[in-house]
Amino acid sequence: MPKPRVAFYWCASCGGCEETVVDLAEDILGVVEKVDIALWPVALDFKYKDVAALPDQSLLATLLNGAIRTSEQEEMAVLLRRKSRYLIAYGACAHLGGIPALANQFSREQVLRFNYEDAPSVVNESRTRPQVHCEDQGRTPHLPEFRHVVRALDQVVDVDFYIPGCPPTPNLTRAAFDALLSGKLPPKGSVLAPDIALCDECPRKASKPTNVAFTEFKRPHQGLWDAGQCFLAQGVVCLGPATRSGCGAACPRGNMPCTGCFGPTSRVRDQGAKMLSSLCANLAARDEEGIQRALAGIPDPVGTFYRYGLAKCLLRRKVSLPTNGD
Amino acid sequence: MKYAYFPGCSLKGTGRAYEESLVPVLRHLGVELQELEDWNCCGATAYMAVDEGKACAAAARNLALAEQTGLRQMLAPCSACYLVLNKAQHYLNEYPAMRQVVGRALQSVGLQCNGDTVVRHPLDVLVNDIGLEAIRQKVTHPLHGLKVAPYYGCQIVRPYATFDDQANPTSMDRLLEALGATVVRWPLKTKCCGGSLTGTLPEAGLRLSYILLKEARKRGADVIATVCPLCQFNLDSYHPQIAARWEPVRLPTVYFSQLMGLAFGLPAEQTVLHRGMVRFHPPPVPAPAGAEKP
Amino acid sequence: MNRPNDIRIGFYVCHCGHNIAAMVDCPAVAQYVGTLPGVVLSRDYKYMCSDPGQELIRQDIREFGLNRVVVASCSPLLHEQTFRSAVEAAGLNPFYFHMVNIREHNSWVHTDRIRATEKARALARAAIERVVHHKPLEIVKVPIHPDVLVVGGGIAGIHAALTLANAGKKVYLVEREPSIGGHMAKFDKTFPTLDCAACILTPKMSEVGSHPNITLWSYSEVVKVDGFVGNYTVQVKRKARYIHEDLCTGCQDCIAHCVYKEPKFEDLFNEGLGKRKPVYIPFPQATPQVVLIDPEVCLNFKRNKNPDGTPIVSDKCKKTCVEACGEKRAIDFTQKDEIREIKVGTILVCTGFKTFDARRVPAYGYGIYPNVYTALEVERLVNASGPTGGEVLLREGKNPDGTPRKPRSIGIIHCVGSRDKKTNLWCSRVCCMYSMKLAHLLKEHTGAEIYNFYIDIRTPGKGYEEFYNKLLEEGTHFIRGRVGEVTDWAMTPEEEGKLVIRVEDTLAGVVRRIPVDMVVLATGLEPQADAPEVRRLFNMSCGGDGWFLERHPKLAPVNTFTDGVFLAGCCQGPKDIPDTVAQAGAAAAEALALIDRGYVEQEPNTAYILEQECSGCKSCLPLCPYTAILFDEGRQKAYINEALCKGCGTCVGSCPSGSIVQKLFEDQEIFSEIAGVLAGEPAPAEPS
Amino acid sequence: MNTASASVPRDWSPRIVAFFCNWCTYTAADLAGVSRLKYAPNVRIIRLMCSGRVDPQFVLDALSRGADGVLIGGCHPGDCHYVEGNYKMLRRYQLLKRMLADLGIEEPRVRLEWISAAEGEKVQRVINEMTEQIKALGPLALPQKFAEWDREVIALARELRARDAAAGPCPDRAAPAQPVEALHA
Repeated sequence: MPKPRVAFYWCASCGGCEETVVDLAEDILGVVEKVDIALWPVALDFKYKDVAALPDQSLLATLLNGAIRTSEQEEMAVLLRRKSRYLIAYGACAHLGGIPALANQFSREQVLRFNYEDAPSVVNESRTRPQVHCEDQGRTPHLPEFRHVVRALDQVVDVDFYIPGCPPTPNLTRAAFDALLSGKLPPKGSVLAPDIALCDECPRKASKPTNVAFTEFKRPHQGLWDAGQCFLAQGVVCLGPATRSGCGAACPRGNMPCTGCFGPTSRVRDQGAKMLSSLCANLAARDEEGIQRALAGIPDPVGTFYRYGLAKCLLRRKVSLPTNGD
Repeated sequence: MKYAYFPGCSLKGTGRAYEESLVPVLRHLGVELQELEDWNCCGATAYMAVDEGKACAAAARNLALAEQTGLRQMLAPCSACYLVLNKAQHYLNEYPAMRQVVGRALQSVGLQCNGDTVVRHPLDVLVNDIGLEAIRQKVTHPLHGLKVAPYYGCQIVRPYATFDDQANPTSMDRLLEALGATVVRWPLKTKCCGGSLTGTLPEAGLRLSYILLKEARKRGADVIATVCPLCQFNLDSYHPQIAARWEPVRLPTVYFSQLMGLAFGLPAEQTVLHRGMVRFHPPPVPAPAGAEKP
Repeated sequence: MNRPNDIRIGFYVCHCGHNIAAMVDCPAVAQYVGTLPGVVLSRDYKYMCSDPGQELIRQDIREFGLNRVVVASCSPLLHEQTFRSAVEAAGLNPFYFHMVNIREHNSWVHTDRIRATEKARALARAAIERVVHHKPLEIVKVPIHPDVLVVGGGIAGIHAALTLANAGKKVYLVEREPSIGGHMAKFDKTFPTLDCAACILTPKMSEVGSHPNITLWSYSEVVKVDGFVGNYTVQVKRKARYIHEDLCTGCQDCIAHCVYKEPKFEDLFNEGLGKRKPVYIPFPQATPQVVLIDPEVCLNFKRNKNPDGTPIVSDKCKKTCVEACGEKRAIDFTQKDEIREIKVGTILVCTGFKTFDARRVPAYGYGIYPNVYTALEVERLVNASGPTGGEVLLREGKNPDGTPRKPRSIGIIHCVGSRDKKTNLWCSRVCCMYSMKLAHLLKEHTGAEIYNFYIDIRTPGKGYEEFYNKLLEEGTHFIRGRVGEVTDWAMTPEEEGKLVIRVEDTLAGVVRRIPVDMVVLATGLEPQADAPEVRRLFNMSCGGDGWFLERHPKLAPVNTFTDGVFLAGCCQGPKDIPDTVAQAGAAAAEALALIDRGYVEQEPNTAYILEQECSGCKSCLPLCPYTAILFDEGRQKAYINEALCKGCGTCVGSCPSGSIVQKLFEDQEIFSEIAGVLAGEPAPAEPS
Repeated sequence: MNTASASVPRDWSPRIVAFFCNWCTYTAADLAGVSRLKYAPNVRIIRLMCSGRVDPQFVLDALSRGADGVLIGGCHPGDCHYVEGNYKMLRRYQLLKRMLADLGIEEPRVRLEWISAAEGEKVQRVINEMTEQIKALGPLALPQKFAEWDREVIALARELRARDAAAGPCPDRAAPAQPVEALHA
C-alpha cells in the first residue's frame, strides 16, 4: 500500500511555520517514514504543474500556512483544496489572518504607497508599482494581483482543520500528524488544540489574586516584570484568558505576556471583543474620566486585541476602506 | 480684572452721571474697562418692538465687536442695553433662523458673532466677581445713618433673572449695606418707574414715578439708589410736574455708583452729585476712624 | 449554527383587541412566521391572555406536539407568567416559551402600519430563532424571612406596622425623628370630618409603642440594605439620644431641672414658633415617651466636635438633669451612635414628604413679612397644645395694651409651590382641603374675615365637596385667581399697616387689592430632600418629579421595581390621610401575601461555569457584586454558587473564553435573536 | 469611494438593534408605550437582565449582520438593579467606542444611554435622535460590504471552475468541494 501523500504550502507568511515543520527535529524522520511529501516549495523542488496533474483528493492532507493576500495564493488554495482530502490551516495566519491581517486597517493604496514610495528605506524615483501585466520584450507576463483584503484560509476555501499558533508548536503538529494517520479525527472545523484558555497551563496562574481591579495598563517594554507573577496582576495586558492553550504558555515562560496567537476558544466568536470586555469590566474606575485615564494604557486596541485575528474579527477589516479601484 | 465695556447712548447723555461715577469706582476696585471701539445703538427696547431682526443685528454688531476684544465678558451698565444685548444673545443661541438673518447682516460688514460673550451688569460684577468683602475694605467714609431705598427697575430682572431674584432682588441691598448705609425695605424695588410713558402718556407715567417717590419717602428714605438711566431720569426730572399734579416729593435719586464713590471717599468730580436735578446733599460724613486725631 | 432537530414551534400573535391590530397587520405576521423553519403552527387571535387564548395554546401543544411556544403580544413584564403557566399546564417546560413585545414596543409607539408590521415580523422572527435554543429549566424557590422592616413612622408606617404586627409578624419600625407620628401629629384637626388629629393618632402611636410584635427604633436611620426579596440584611443607625430608652420613664423631671430655666432653643415640632430646652421631649404624646438631649446646645457638650462629627463631652455643666433623674440613671452622656443589623424578608418604605419651602416664592413675602405664615405653622397655632395654646396671635403688631394682636382678616393663598412651572408642576392634592379646614378653624378661633385665593378648588373625596359647600355657607370668601404678590405697600389709608394681596380676580375680571392682617401660604408637598439617597438605598426608582415610583400606576401601586420592597404614603406622591392609610394597608397586605406564601420563586436566569472549559483565569471573580463566584483552589477553577447568583449576566458577558453560561440568556440565544431581528429585507422607507 | 454609501437605496431606513436592561430601560420603553409616545420604528429591542450582560461581541455581531446602529440602555450610574453592572458596561463602552472608531465605525452608530424606568420620554428622544443621526450617516450595510469585498475572490474562483470544466471531467474527481460563495453566505 502506497504511503499517504501530504503537501506543505505557504502563502502570506513569514516562514516561521515552515521552520516549525523542521522543528519537529528527528521526529520529521518518523513523518517522512509514514508519508510522502508531494509539495513543499520551501524545501523541495516541485512545480505547480506537478500538483495540478495529481488526481483530485489524492493528497491525504495539505498543511497550508500564511494568510491569503494575492490572487496566486487564492489559486493555490483552491487547487490544494481540490487535491486534498483534508485541508489544514496551519498557523495563525492561515487560521485567523495573522500579523499580515493587521494590514486590514489600511487600503491597498495606502499599503502600496507606503511600501513602494513613502517608507524611509525606499528609493523609487520613478514610483514604480507592481503591475498585473506588463509588456516585456514582446512577452506579457501575468503577475498575481494584490488583493484589497487580507483573508484567513477559510475565507477563501473550505477548511477541515486548524492548527493554531504563531508558529504552531511541534507538539501540536506531531499530534495532528498522528491523528491524520490514525484516522482518529475530531469533527470537521475543529481547531487541533485544547479548547480551554491559556491560563489553564500558565505557570503564573496561581499567582493571580482573585480581586484584580485595573488602575492602569502597561506595555511590555514599559517595565521589568516579575517572572513569577501573573502579567495581568502586574497591569500588563496579557491575552491568555481569551486565547486557546496548547503552546505550553511559551511566552509567559519567556517573561512575555500572551498576545493571542492561538485564537479564541470554540465558545467565542470574536477573541478581541471578549478580551476587551473582560479587561474593561475589571477596571477600578467608575467615572468616565478615570476610565479613560486607565484605558490610555491601551493606545492601540485593534493591534492589542486583534494582533493575529483581525481577518476573523466580526468586522473583518476597517469597514470604511474602499475596495473598488484603489 | 478686565471687561469689555459697552456704555450705550444714555451714559454719554442724560445718564452721564452714571458713567462718570461708575468708571472711577471700578478703577478704584482694580477693574479695567475697555470701551468697544465704534460701538453703535444697543438695539434699544423700542426698536426691538418694531423690527426684531434689525434690532438684533444692531445688538449683534456690538457683540461681534466685543468678541474681537477677546475679553469674553462685557459690562453693560444701562439696564436697557443690558437687557437688549442679553436678549439678542439669547435669540442668536436659541433661534437658528434669527442667527441666519443676523449672520448675513454681520457678514456684509465683515463681522461675525459666535455668541459667546457674556453680557454682565455692574451689580453682578461687583457682588459676584469682586465680592462684598473687597468692597467693604475700600470703604473709608461709611454711609452710616444714610437711609437708602434700593430701586432696581424692571429690566435687569425681567425676563431674565440671571444674577438675582425676579420678585425680590437683593444684590444692591447687600452692596449698600456693605457701604454702611441703612437699606430701606420696600416692596416697590422692581415696580415700573413710568418708563417712556412719562414722555408719551404723562398722566400714567408720572403717576408711577410719583408712587415710587412717595413710598420711598414714606419709609424714611433719604435717597433712592438706582441702576438705570431711564429710572434715574424719570425719578429725578419731573418733580415740578409731580408737585403740580399731586404734591411736592423732594427726594433725590442717584446712581448706586455715586454712593459707592462717596463711601470710597472719591473726589466730587467722580461722584458728580451736582448733576442731579434734585440735588442730593449727603449728610456730613464723620472722618475715617484713623484720621480723627490731628 | 447547531440547530436541534425535532423543533416544533407554535406561534401566536395577539390582536389585543385593537391595541395591536390597529397598527400591526396580525394575520400577515402570523402568515409570515408560518413560513419560518421549525414553525408548525402560526395563528393570530383576538386576546391571547384570555382563557380561550390560553386554552388554544394548551390544546395546540397536545394536538400538534408543539415543543416550543412563542406569543407576540404585550410586554413580558405583564404577561410572561400567564403564558408560561399555560404552557406548563399542557405539560411543557414553561421555559420553552418566549414572548415578543409588539404592543408597548411597537403598536403603541408607531404611526406607520407598514413599518410597524415589518418590525413585528422582525421581532417575531428573532423569538423564533431564539426559542429553538431554549432549554428546560427549573424554578428555584427561596424561603422568605417572616420579619418586616417598616421605614418611616408617620401615619403610613404606623398603620402598616400595626396591620403586620396584628397579623402576627415581627416588625421593625425605624423612624428618623425622636418620635413617631410624622406630619399628622402636627395637625390640629383633620378634614373633612374635623376630628382631632391627636385623638385619632395617639392611640395608634401608643399601640405601636407597646405592641409585643413591634420593635420601635426612633431617632434611627437605615444606612445599608443588602440582599434580595425574602432575605434582606439591613443596617440601622441608632443615633445617640444620650438617654437609655429602657431606663427613661418619661417623667420629664430632667427637663424641669435643666440648668436652662426657660426654653430657649428652636422647637422644630412647632415649626420654630415655640422654644424648647436642650433636654426635651418633642411633644406631649411623643412615642416613645423618652426624652433626648440635643448635643448642639446642651452645656455639657463643648460646641466643638471630634473629627468624625461626634460631639465632645466637656462635663462643664452642673448636670442638674442627672441629679433629677436620680436612681433611674437614664442619662448617659457617653452614649454613641450604634449600628444594628437585622434580617428581614420584606421592606415597606413610608418615608413621607416635606413641605414646600415658601421662601422659594419671594413674591409672597414669607420670611420678609412676619405675618406671612405657612399652613403648617398655622396648624400649630390653632392647636391647643401648640406654642400659643391654640390662640391665633400675630408675630408682628400689638394691641394698644401691648398684648399680641389677633388677625381680623386673613388671606389663604392656595397652590404655593404647586401647579407652577417655576416650582413644581404637580397638584399637591391636600392643599385645597387643608386650606378650607384652616379657613374654618381660623374663623372659629378669631372670627376674622377669611379670603381663599385659588386656581381651582379640588375636592374629589368622600365628604369633601360637602365641606366646601359648608365653608361657602360660613361666609368664607373665595377669590379665583393666582396671587401676584403680597406687599406691605399701602395705596390707601385702609391698607396702612396691612399686608396687601394683589390678585387678578378671574371671575370678576379685575385686579384686586385685598388688605389682610395675616397671610397663610398653602404650601405644597415635595419629595423628602434625601429621597434620592433613600431611593438608592432600597434600589427603587424615582419619577422625574422625585417621588418614588410604583411598579405600575394602576395595577401595582404599592410595589416597587425591587421585589419585596413596597411603598406607602406620600413618599410615592401627595395624598391625604385616608388614601395614605388605605395604601399602607395595601402595602402591608402585599407583604403578608409574600410572607405567608413562605417562598419566592426565582427566575432561573442564573449563571453557571462550564467546569471543563474554565481556565481558572479569575477574571470573573471581582465582577460579581454578590460574591457568588468562588474559586476552587484544588481544581484551580471558578464556580458559581447559584443560590447567591442574581442573574445579571455580567460575568457571562465578560468571560474571556466564553466559559460561563447564563440560563435563559445564553450567548447562542442572544446571537440568534440578533440574527433574527436583522434577517430578511431591510426596513422599508417611510412614505415621503 | 465607499460604494455602499454612495448608492443609498431609495427605500433605505436605518435598522438599529437595542440591548435594554430589564429593570430600567426596557421598563422605560414599556412606559413609553403605555404613555403612547410616538417614536421612529427603526429600533429592535432585545431584552437582557442587565447592561452588564452586553457582550461587545453582540455589538459587533449586530453590526456585521446588517444593523446600522446599536443602542445600549442601562440604569443610571448608582441605580443598577445588580449594584454595578452598568459601570462594567460603561467601561467596556469607553474602549469599544475607541476601537470601533479605529475600525471605521462612526461614533453615533454605537451609543450607550442611561434611561431609568421613569424616563419613557427619554426612550422616545434617544431613539428619534439616534435614528436621525444614522439617517444622516447613511447605511452601514456590512453584509453588502462583505459581499463587495469578496467579489475579487469569488470572481477568481468562478474563473478557475470554468477552466476546470473546460479541461473536461477528471475521472478521479470526487464531489466538488464547497463553492467559495458558500463560505461567505
